[in-house]
Amino acid sequence: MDILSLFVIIPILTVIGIMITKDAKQTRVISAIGMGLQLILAAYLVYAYLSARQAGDLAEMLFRADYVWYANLNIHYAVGVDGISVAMIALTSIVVFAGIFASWQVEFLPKEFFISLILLSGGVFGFFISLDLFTMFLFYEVAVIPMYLLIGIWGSGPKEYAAMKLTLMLMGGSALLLVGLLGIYTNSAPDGGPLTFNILEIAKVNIPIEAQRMFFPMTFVGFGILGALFPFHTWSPDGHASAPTAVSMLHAGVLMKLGGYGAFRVAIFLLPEAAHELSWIFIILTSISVVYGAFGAIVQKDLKYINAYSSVSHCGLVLFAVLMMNKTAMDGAILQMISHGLMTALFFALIGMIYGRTHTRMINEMGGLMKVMPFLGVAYVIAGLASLGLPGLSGFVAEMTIFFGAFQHVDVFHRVVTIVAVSSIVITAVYILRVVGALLFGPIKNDHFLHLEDAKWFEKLSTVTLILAIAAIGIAPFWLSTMIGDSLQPIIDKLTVIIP
Amino acid sequence: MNLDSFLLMRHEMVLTIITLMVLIADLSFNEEKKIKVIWLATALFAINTIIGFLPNISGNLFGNMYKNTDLQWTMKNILNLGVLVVLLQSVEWLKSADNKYKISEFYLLVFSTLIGMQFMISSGSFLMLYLGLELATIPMAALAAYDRYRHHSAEAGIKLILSAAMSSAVLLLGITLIYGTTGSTYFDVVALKYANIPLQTLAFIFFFSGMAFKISLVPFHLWTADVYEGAPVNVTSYLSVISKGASAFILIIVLFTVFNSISMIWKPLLYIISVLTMTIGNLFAIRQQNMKRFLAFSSIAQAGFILLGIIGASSIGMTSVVYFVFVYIFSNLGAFGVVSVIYYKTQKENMDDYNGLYHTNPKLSLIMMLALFSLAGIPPVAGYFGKFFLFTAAASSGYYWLVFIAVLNATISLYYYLLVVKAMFINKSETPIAYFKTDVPAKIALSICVLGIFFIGFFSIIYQYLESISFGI
Amino acid sequence: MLGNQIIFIVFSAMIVIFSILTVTSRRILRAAVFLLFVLIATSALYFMLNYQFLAAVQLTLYAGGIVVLIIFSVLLTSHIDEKFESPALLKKVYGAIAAIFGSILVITTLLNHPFVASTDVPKDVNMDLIGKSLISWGEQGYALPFELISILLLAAMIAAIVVAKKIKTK
Amino acid sequence: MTNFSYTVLIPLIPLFVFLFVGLLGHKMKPIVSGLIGTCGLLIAAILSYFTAYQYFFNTEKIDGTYQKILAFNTIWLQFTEKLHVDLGVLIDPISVMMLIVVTTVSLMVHIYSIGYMKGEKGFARFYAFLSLFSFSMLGLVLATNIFQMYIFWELVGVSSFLLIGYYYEKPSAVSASKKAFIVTRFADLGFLIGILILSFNTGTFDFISLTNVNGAAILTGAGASFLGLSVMTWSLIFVFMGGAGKSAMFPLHIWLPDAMEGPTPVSALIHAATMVVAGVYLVARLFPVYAISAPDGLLVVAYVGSFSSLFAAVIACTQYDIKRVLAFSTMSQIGYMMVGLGVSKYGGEAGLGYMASMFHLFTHAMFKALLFLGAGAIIHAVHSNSMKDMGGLRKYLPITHITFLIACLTIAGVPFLSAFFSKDEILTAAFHHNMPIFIVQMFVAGLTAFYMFRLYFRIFWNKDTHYHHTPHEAPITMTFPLIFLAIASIFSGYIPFSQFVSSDGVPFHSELEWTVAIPSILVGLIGIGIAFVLYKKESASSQKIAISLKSFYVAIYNKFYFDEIYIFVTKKIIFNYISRPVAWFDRHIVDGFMNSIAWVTNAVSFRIKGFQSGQVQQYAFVFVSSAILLGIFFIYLYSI
Amino acid sequence: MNTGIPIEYFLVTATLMFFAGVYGFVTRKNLITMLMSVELMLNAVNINFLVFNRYLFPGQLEGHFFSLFVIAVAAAEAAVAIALIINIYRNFQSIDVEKTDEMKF
Repeated sequence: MDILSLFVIIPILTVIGIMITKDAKQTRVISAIGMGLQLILAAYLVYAYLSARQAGDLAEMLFRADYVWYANLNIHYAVGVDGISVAMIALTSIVVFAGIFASWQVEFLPKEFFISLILLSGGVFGFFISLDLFTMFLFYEVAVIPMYLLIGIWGSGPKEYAAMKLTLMLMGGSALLLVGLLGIYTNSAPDGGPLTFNILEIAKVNIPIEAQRMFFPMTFVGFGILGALFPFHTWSPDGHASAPTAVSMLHAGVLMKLGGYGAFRVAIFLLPEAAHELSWIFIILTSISVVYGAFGAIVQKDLKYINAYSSVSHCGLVLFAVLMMNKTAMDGAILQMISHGLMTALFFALIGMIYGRTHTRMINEMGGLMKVMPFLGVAYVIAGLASLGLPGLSGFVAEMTIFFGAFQHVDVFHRVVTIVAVSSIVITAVYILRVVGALLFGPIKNDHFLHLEDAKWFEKLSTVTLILAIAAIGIAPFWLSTMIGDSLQPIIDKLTVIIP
Repeated sequence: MNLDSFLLMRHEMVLTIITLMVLIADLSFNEEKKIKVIWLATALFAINTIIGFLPNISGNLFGNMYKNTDLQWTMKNILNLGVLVVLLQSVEWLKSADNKYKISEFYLLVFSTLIGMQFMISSGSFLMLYLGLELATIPMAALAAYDRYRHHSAEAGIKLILSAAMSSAVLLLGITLIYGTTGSTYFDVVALKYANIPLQTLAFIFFFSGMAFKISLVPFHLWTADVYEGAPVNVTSYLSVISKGASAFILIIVLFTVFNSISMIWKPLLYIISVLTMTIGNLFAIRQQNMKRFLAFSSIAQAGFILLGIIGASSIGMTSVVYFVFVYIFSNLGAFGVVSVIYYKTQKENMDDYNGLYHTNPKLSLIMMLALFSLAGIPPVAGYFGKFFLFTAAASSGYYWLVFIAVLNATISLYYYLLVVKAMFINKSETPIAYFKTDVPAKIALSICVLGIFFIGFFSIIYQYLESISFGI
Repeated sequence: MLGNQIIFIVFSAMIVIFSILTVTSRRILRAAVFLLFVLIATSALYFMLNYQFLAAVQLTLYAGGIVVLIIFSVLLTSHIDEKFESPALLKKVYGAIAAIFGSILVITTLLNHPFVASTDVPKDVNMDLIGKSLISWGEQGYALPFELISILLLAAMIAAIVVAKKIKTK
Repeated sequence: MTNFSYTVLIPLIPLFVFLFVGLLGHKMKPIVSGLIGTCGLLIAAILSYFTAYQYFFNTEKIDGTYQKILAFNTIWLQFTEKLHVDLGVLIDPISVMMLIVVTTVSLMVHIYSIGYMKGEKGFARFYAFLSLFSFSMLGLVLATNIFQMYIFWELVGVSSFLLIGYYYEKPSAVSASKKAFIVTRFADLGFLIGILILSFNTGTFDFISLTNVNGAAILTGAGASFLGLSVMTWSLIFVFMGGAGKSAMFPLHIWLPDAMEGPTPVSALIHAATMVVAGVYLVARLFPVYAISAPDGLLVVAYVGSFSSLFAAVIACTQYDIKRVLAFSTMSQIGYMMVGLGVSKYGGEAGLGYMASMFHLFTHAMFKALLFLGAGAIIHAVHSNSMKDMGGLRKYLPITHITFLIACLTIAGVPFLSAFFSKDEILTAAFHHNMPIFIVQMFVAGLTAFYMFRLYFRIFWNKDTHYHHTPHEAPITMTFPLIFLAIASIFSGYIPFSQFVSSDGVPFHSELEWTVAIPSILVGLIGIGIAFVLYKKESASSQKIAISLKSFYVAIYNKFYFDEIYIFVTKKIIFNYISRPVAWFDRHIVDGFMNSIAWVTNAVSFRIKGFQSGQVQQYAFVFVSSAILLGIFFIYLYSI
Repeated sequence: MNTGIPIEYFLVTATLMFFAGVYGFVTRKNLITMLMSVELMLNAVNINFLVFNRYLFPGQLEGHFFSLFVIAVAAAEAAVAIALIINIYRNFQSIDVEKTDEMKF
């Protein structure tokens, strides 16, 4: 048994464990244990990865395991990780761990809730470890579907509508994606020989440019929809607004990263020429995303909508950076994914906790919460500051890396869109401060808020986990950045051959 | 005739024998004992299924009129498995007071239609194909009208027999023209003499229309929904799964072996039909309230996906079609199984009636959800693999846009499958279906389906085996 | 040869005319009778083609069996002198369109096809040959279809009984 | 060479204090957290003084030049091969000078706050934030590279935000903090863009290589021109935009008056003495680049500084809120510093302006902190910010009165107090290099004297207001800093600044130029005189003047309506004309499109239901006609 | 051919008969007449088989036997169909095809 498969097996075992539990308490404990193990495993993976690199292991992917699955289609169950996947896995395990604690108090069908949640996380883990497009896509869909139930059953507001919309739009995206992947597959052996789904194998061949031109947009948009690419992002506000806390966390925190990761690992890596040719279209779209999401967030009144639009903006930045196709920007893209994952998860966790107390998410109905719940207030401010890119927290590192990377292009077009993207930092500040001001500061508007309690232990645990991670990246980004940067090298090598 | 020949066509022979045994049993049992026919027939059929799985001998009999290869052997076994599940699901229904006097008839009719299908699959000439087809159709009408005092059932019966009669007339017209232009009804001979000349194309199109009727491809599908809705649930599941699967099997064999020389005609034809089928099926399914009708339209849409595998005309395509049907049998029978269990317990078959089902009958809801997800092609259940391979087959022949349309349609289909899931899991109901115990045979049947849905995808051996016996043009 | 042609023209005209009458007559029993005429004329064509056995089968089974069955069922379900109302115009138009375009398509395609009449020595279709063919299982043997049709007939019988039989109510 | 690596502790100590007090503060007695904070700063201050001593007196100059010493450096983040962000400590004359300023003022504020903030809720929080600010400011000052500076720049901004919004239950404080942050953030956008361009062109963030006169950055950095200015100039103008935002230069000044919503010690520390001069410091840091590669950029600095100083001085004459008067005065004085830089040239005597600017920065820190702390003491006693509620306070607050007077005299440029020297040197530099600016600055000097003494007389003389409870002198923790800073204000002018700070690091000798000094003294005295006449006693004449100026006065009083313009831009344009339409567009067009796909599907599904009519004959018709159509199509129409 | 009649004549007759059946199937309201239309169609097909067999491929009897089986199937089909029609009659008291449309859309 290879170490990577454990990331899929542990969730499955946890689900089985939950199935045999008797009451909500046991369910929670089992989930926490399972995901705690997962977190430890992820930490170990990071350690193992770094020490393997230290020891001079230069392979593109480490801890590889490869089992033939469907021999005649050359489908394998192939796993392996590089620094990027390791980082994403670490992110996921942190967010899931925090998510479990953030949903500690789910009362309605707790068993089913945790099962779905953990299944979802299993899908995400599987996605990140996959080296085979087939299994990658499989895990991708596994991750999307439990979302429907999670939002539909445990959500709030127009949950059925939101759940359906989210599911269908993401599935629509995966329609494009599937065609793209099949296109890559069928063109993976232009010189004859067996077709393959294996990313590393495909990366070695040059897919004919005509095919690339056709399948790059499909693949990119397919992943882009999950990454909230304008104008396919509208599932995100509704979906996030209706989803229960942990689901919003996981979805915005991790699932949307599947989009960015996929766009990078599949669309750019495997179809570099077309990516280079067509990137301008998507650069325009993503830079619109960045600014548009931020502007959209300014006028929202619902906390979750604000955050959803902010995610559109931040995830837009991820795709934007990926499309810049140089090492720095891509490095930034990955950092931004992790950073956004953590901070948006923190945001949603906090929003959930606040909502659980105030029973409203409308900022104009709240105010002065800092006084009643200082812990949550401070955490919210930290999340906000991370979101607007305060140095010392993760957002800053990521955004700066992206901006400096994007600015390395000498032509006017790239420069202008970079500056457009950069300007989002001001707009972000506007909406973040607006929320923080309206929500936490000022006088308390509603008397019954005076009796609200501050965070409970599990909420604190959830919050602190995320804050620590955010701060850790913000303060010491170099190891992460180096880890990612080294792993980007194969892509960069490939790109430098193509792009003069 | 020798032992080898017997083994060669044992599916049909054994089935004929047990049909006769059931008939004899029916005649010799007195009225009180007749209920035992259920167990006898089910047991016999189970044995038949097992016998079917014994190692195969390939070969031709009756001057190439009957062909048996590993592929056909597999197809028949798949059908047997499906029928076994259907039989298990039907037990409760047959025990009901209405059916007291016609228990064995049900088995006789099911078995004889199955014989027809198996001969059809094994046919080596259009004559056998036609006879098999009719044998699979005519008694089916009686099955559809089995609850003859229900208006819907009676209507289903007449709609099926009349539509089928007309479609087989058109099919026959096609066959005559084939015969007229080639001088033979034997597949091997026809295949040699077929070309893209107008009359032969016309002949092919008439023939195809008749086959499309059986698989319910748009625009030859219109009977499907009415008949599926009217027929008793178990008959519907039999129709929608076994009958459709068998027709799809023979269609792909005929297209690949007999009409391979005019693939430039039937590929675009299938392209059009496939797009139409998926789209129309889905559009109609969206607004259905009756579960049977709903599944009928969904199964029409599924038929459109099957064409994706055929259209590639490769051995991957054939593999994926057989594989898909195999998976589809479990998925659809799972769904129909739940519908039938609920129907016979509560007489409810509307989607609204399913509101809040999860809270009273969680297991049934879960099975239903799994089955629907499998139909929708959601991983990790088997339906995903089925669809994926179909798409791969079409894509490897370059039909990317078709795949795209298909995947979009899969998304639409997901929408309406999710409506059912929503009803069961999310919607609240004042009067949900109360908790009840499912009877044992149905439980076994559902368990088989769940196992199938869960594990077929994971064990690539099945696909590998199918690949080894498949062929392309 | 001329005689042949005249006979052919008479019978084929009968076929076509009575076919049309069968599907347009507004009295059901008349329609059944017209159908009978069509079937008889058809069997006459079979005679012309030298397929006596089949002509006989056509007369006995089709004309004698099926038509009688139909007439019986007509008697069971309708009044003999019942006159239908004429079908809706729209339906007629649809039917006509389907029929006309269909026949045009098929006929033009048929006429454009260069049928090459065979110069083979025609096989003598005698009862002996037919009987042997039906039980032989080699090339051009029909034992298997013969068995299959027997199952079919059995199944059809059961099917008909299941649907039609009255249940004894105690 | 002396080892300076211990200097890394100077910023780190406040950081630890921040973490310690921030995390555990609510568990301690308030006073404990205050003491911890103060002690932390005390250590930092001692280290700073030690560093200054070491640097200026115990380190060898090479070629008579003060060296830039990289006391500590570590790579923090690698962007590209060339571009990497380092964190470290750069020791050079101006950073050492700033160390002194920051730690001194900060220490005084820490001590002062023990008295001032006594009894406030969130005392520990206050100290935590103060420490955070000190950390950030020190980090900024010691930055080895422009990106590190940007990092701490942002941190300073956020500390300022937190401290302005200290009274978070007060809506005005919240909106002031928000405004401060957003406006400076906007300016920082310029800074960031400037860094982007600068770093791309020069391939480095590092100050040492950037400002190396013979280095690649300066020699080859000019780059292509864009809209008539070289890329280097553009980048430096953008960088200056950041500086202008932080230093409240026109038109990015609007946050500063509102920032007075924060506790007064904070205003003293951040919005008078230290943070707001960061812009000046930034320009000074990059001075060689400005002076050599982008003289046009430097000109922009000069004009912006000059205009701001005039603009602010005019407004200051009309304000009643004492802290706002001081805020505008700060803005005006920073304008002076900018002018000093702007009119300077690189190297030797020509670099007088540079030296003067730094000198003024130093003295200004002392007397402005003193002014604010004094104002704090007054507010503490009167519980009001408005000078309308004050008058005759000299009797009640003797120590405050004296120290405040000293500060006023200093800022007015009365001879032999510190600002006299520093201001005169700026004026001299302007006199030599840019006559129009010199004239403006001269006028501003007069205005400064006027409004400061307006303030002074209104507070301590004028009518004897009736107070609800008798104002009393502040406790020793508050008066001690006043006295200390008063002494500093008097004597800091005697530091031979040109010996320590110069544009090229080479000490030079500067003397008072009486041709400039005498007019400036006179102008100052005139200003004081007018203020004396108008405000020494309660009189109506000031009102009359105000009325006679009428709309002009109103415009000034309303700060030339700049707040309104900003509100118009933010609320109306951004909120109503961009964001709302964007949100609407998103909900109705983009999302509407997605929903309409679903809607159309459903509608089509409903429309075509007649296709499935339940009539077998229709089915048959469809069947046959489809077969026929397919036949026609494939036989006659479709060709391969 | 020995009959002296071109093969096309037969084929045209058969085709007309077939489509007359189609017309009947689509227009007749009575289920039994619809069944009769089907019989017409099957009969037309039979003619085709025999004509092809006799004119083009007289050397074997495939068409002949095919039509023989078609007749048998037609009989079986008719039997079942009539049973069903009678069943409909029992249920609906009518054998009007337009009335058997309880299930639609």
